[in-house]
Amino acid sequence: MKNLQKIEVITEKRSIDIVIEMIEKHGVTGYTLIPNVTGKGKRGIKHGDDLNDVFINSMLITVCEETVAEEIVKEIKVFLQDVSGVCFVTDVKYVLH
Amino acid sequence: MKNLQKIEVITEKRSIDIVIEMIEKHGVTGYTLIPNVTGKGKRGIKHGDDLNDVFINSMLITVCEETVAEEIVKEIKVFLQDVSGVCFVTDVKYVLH
Amino acid sequence: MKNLQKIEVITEKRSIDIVIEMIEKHGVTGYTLIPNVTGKGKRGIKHGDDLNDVFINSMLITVCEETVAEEIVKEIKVFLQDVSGVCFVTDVKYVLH
Amino acid sequence: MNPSDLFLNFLNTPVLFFFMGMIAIAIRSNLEIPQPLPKFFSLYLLFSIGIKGGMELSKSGFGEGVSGILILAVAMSSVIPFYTFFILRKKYSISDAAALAATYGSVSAVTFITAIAFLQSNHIPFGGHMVAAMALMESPAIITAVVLYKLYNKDDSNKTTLFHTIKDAFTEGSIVMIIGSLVIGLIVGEKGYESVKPFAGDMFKGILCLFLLDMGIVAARRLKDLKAAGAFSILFALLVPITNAGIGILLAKIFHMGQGDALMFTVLCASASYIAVPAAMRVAIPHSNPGIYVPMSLAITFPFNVIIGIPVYNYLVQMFI
Amino acid sequence: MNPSDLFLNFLNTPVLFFFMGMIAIAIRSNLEIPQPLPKFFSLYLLFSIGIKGGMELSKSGFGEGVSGILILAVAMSSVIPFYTFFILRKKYSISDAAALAATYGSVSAVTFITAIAFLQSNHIPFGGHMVAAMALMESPAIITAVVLYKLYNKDDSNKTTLFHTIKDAFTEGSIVMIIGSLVIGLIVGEKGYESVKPFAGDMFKGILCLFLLDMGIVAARRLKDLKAAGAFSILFALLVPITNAGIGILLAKIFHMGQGDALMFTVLCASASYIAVPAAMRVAIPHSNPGIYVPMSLAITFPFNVIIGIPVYNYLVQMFI
Amino acid sequence: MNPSDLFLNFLNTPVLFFFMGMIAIAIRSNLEIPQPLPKFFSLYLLFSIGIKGGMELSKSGFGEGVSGILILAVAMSSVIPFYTFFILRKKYSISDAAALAATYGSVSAVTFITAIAFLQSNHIPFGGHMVAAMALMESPAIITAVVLYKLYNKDDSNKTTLFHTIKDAFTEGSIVMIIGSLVIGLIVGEKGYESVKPFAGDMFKGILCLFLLDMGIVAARRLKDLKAAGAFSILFALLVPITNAGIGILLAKIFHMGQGDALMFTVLCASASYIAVPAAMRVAIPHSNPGIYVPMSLAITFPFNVIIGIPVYNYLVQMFI
Ligand SMILES: Nc1ncnc2c1ncn2[C@@H]1O[C@H](COP(=O)(O)O)[C@@H](O)[C@H]1O
Ligand SMILES: Nc1ncnc2c1ncn2[C@@H]1O[C@H](COP(=O)(O)O)[C@@H](O)[C@H]1O
Ligand SMILES: Nc1ncnc2c1ncn2[C@@H]1O[C@H](COP(=O)(O)O)[C@@H](O)[C@H]1O
Ligand code: NA
Ligand code: NA
Ligand code: NA
Repeated sequence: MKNLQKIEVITEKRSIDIVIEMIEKHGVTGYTLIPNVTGKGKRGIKHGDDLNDVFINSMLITVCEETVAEEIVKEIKVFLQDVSGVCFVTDVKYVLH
Repeated sequence: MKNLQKIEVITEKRSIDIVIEMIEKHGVTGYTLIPNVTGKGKRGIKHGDDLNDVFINSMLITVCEETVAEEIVKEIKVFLQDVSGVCFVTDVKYVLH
Repeated sequence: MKNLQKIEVITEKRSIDIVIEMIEKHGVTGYTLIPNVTGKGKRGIKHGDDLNDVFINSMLITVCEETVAEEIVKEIKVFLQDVSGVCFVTDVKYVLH
Repeated sequence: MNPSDLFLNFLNTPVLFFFMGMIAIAIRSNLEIPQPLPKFFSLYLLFSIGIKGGMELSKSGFGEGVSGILILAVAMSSVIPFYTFFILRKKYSISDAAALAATYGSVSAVTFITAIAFLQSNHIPFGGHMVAAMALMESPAIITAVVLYKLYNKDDSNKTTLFHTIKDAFTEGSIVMIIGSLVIGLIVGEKGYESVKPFAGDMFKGILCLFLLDMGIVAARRLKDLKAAGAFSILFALLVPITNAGIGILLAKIFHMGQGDALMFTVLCASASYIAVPAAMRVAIPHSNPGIYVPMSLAITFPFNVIIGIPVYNYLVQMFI
Repeated sequence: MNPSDLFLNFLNTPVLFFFMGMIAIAIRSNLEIPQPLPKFFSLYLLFSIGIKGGMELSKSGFGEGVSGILILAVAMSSVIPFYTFFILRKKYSISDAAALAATYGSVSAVTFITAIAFLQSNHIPFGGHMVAAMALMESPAIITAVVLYKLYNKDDSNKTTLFHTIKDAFTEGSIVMIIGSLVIGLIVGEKGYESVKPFAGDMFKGILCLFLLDMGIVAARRLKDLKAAGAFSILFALLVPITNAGIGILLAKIFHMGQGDALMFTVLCASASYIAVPAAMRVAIPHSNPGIYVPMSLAITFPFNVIIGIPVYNYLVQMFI
Repeated sequence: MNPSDLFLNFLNTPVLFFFMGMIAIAIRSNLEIPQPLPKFFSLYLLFSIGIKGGMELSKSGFGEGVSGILILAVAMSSVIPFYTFFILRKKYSISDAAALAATYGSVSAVTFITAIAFLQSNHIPFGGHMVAAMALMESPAIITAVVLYKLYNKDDSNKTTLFHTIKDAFTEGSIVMIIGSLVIGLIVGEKGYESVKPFAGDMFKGILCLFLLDMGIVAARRLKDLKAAGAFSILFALLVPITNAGIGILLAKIFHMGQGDALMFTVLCASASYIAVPAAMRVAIPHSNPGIYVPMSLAITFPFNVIIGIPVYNYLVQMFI
């Protein structure tokens, strides 16, 4: 079985579509989205209690092969220079689909 | 300490109860459920904007011992042949409960 | 790169603020919160269908260095002796922020 | 009624909000009614028409005409899937053909509710039993379709029994909501209804506006998914409701329905399901593809009926009945 | 009032929706009012009775009778936990006995609100001060129970002080909502109330229907959790409210309350808390088990009071007062 | 109008609920209106004022005065950012100064809606075109601020074009909601409005109460975030609205507006945005810090306008116009 990686990206809800486009461009076949998460980071607290979606995050989870993951991560790195968010990569033992 | 595994199952919201039954049958003592997640996979996009719960997923997280996890995973494999969804297994360093 | 750990804490929604205080005390720079998750554990099912927030959990995710993680985990251990909840620690390969 | 009235009827307030939702998607606005409010609104609308219909039934009673209409309703929902299934088999797999047959045999509560608002605006009365007719028409099509599927798909490994499908169809939340409210309306009658009317009755049209705004948004989004569908699907999604509406008007004439009842019956025949059927198909015919039948009913048939269908059907009903 | 009226009162519209919710669970329907709407409805109902009660108080003023009733209310909530605690000690641990004592000494806002709808249907007036009585009765029982617990459980390692518990009880969202709305109703009076009445007043009974529908669903689900409870728990959950209702009627007679006030007071005495108390117990008596006291109050006492209790208590009030 | 009336106006029902929300946070209560209901309420309020404004425009028509007011509105929103930007440059970075300039040039729909409720209570009429004025004032300030930012920040690496910003500003959900409802109100006129009035009109003030309760909670929470802000920020957040209100009253006098229109115009000038602007700034000026401009507008300017501003501006309007 190929080496699999789980990428988790947390970013502002209004920017999550950019992340989705990014991973899809690399041929990722699937992802899961937790639409509303709150949090805290360098840019202060996201209460999630606003009337628009500025103070709320979304969390994207995608599992893909290591080679693809590496390319995606490169792009997300650039993306996160401008946009609020964070990205974790973990090893996955195996995946059923 | 015993070898612990984290199983994450994402499937259509209306089928998540079957997964819960499945893991409980194997004597799993606990789980956590994120009731509403959206996503994309082989069966297209789950927008989560429908009036019924057909286009929305739930995500189940459970941590259990490796031996139990293996048995559960076998069953989920069969389950996922018919039903939309995906399942990841990762190693967990340790657990407090 | 330093050794990074992902700590996931699931506890009753009304107590999650105590966990947040705990990790912030140790200088953790960020966290993500899934405000409403349901689940089952030693203390029965949390349906999430109550009129107050007694039967619902929140899930906190934070990634930090191993040394800090160890200290946090010690405190959470004490906390979980009294309060409903569970805590998982996993290795993270890398983090972009 | 003259043709200019026909045109005016496109300008119905709730339908204009449906348009507005479609335009919002067209201009890529982020406007949306946040969930679970649209879900709640759909429950509210069922509650509203259920309790009102029950109250009216408690006044009018179940006359002979009533049971005739109810039987006709069940018959139409059972029969439509037959003829559509054999047309559909030409282009689709057995599973998809069966699912589409169920879709077009069953009914759309939202189209029905929009037609109620339309009749109210035009001050045309209709019987409370039409609400019962709607509730009764949701399931027979599903059952017929599953029977057809099981007949034609001999090597079906799916272990869901027909009984299971029937049970599911009757315990679906929306069905329980409408039947429950109808029964309660019947029990409490006009006096009981009065006390809940400011909420259950007077809010109806305003909430329908916001609900249709959301439906416009959802339908427009699904329209984008439909690109791949091809001409056959689109033609089917337009011609079948028109055909069924024609049959509906004919039957209404033969069975001497009143004008209000006739329109409601026609709308039920013409409408296609996108709530009850996908829920049932997932379990009963899991290999059917909701990416085909939901966009057809939700993004083509539903807007067609709501915008053009209802006023045109009404024009025809006014002329012939 | 004769026995046939008693029967008719079971057919109150909101209570029928409560039944409908229970039936939905019994037939395994997936019907539910999606969260957070039920949470919101409960806030709305508190807002509605609070502002109306305040407005009525601004007209009637705080007469002598009013302060008498308020003192009586606080006294009942403080005293009930004593006698129940000693009965409960026979079967339960100190923590669970104390939590149950708090549960039955405190009150259920939803039962109270259902009784308001009941009085409205029967055109029986009651005073705005009864809303204040309800708000005042939530906390004393909690305080008594915590005191009892601390007395009997010498080696309690829990560091939550009694002061903390009292503070918590008064800052609980539902208490702030009702007291805040009551005060605002008092300030703005009848003129201010008029402008919000279409929402705050006229929607009351309709929203109560949907809220009780959801409560029926929740209560029926909890009923399943109750299997393990045993006969003692069930008997307790039925006999204690009946006893407390009896005491309530007696006191109402002695203190010359009007019929409306008497029923509201009786209902408060008979009802058991399942919102304020579990929230307080988590912190004050963390070793108590919500799996015991919530199902008892929510799945037995609450349905009993709403379905049978209110009409029967009212029958007795009509006979004796 | 005499000064005692001025005082009475602080006791407006919806504003008292705003207070109640702030008090709830002060006493550390867990009271809150659960999301997404506050989001929905804000959409409802825009829908409500939009459709009503459109209906009134359909009666009054677009007279000469109307286009004058609309042009004035756009001009004010475009000009305010200039003078504020140069004051703000003294203390803030270019990005934050530009974002704050947009904030104070743009408008707050909620303040506007609270002023509508205020006028209704005082039976002062105003024109439906003021709703259009509000919709038109949201975006020009954003565009001016972005232009200023691009002029002064030569090495801006941000590739978002001005066109993109303008498009975004006009497809923002709240703008589409208000303009869409306004247009529908215009089309359906008084007759169409009647049928939705029980929901779209009569619920307005009651829902505003619960919405302002939530806004009070949110504003009080943000107040805590503001500790670090310093005297300059706080003074700015108080003096700029007062100055803009003064200019507003002056212009209203010069252009012979009616008293109702004059107050609405003044409130628009004085109010600061915390919904449209943060949404736009994220993309257009991503280095600006919402932790600065949101608390200033939401926790200082908004409460100031709602509690003190509106009655005082009205007092001045009554005196001078
Ligand atoms: N160390 C962390 N662990 C988990 N989530 C984080 C962490 N740092 C930041 N986040 C999430 O990323 C979001 C944006 O971070 P930032 O851009 O640093 O404000 C925060 O609101 C959190 O939800
Ligand atoms: N590679 C993946 N990573 C994360 N989630 C996935 C992945 N593939 C599928 N999913 C999730 O599983 C759901 C069902 O997948 P499918 O049955 O393939 O449509 C999707 O809607 C996603 O939420
Ligand atoms: N093994 C487990 N895996 C995942 N989540 C768990 C597990 N055990 C407990 N939980 C979560 O922790 C919450 C509290 O657990 P407890 O205090 O044991 O009732 C549960 O409601 C679950 O959400
Ligand atoms: Na049909
Ligand atoms: Na009691
Ligand atoms: Na302004």
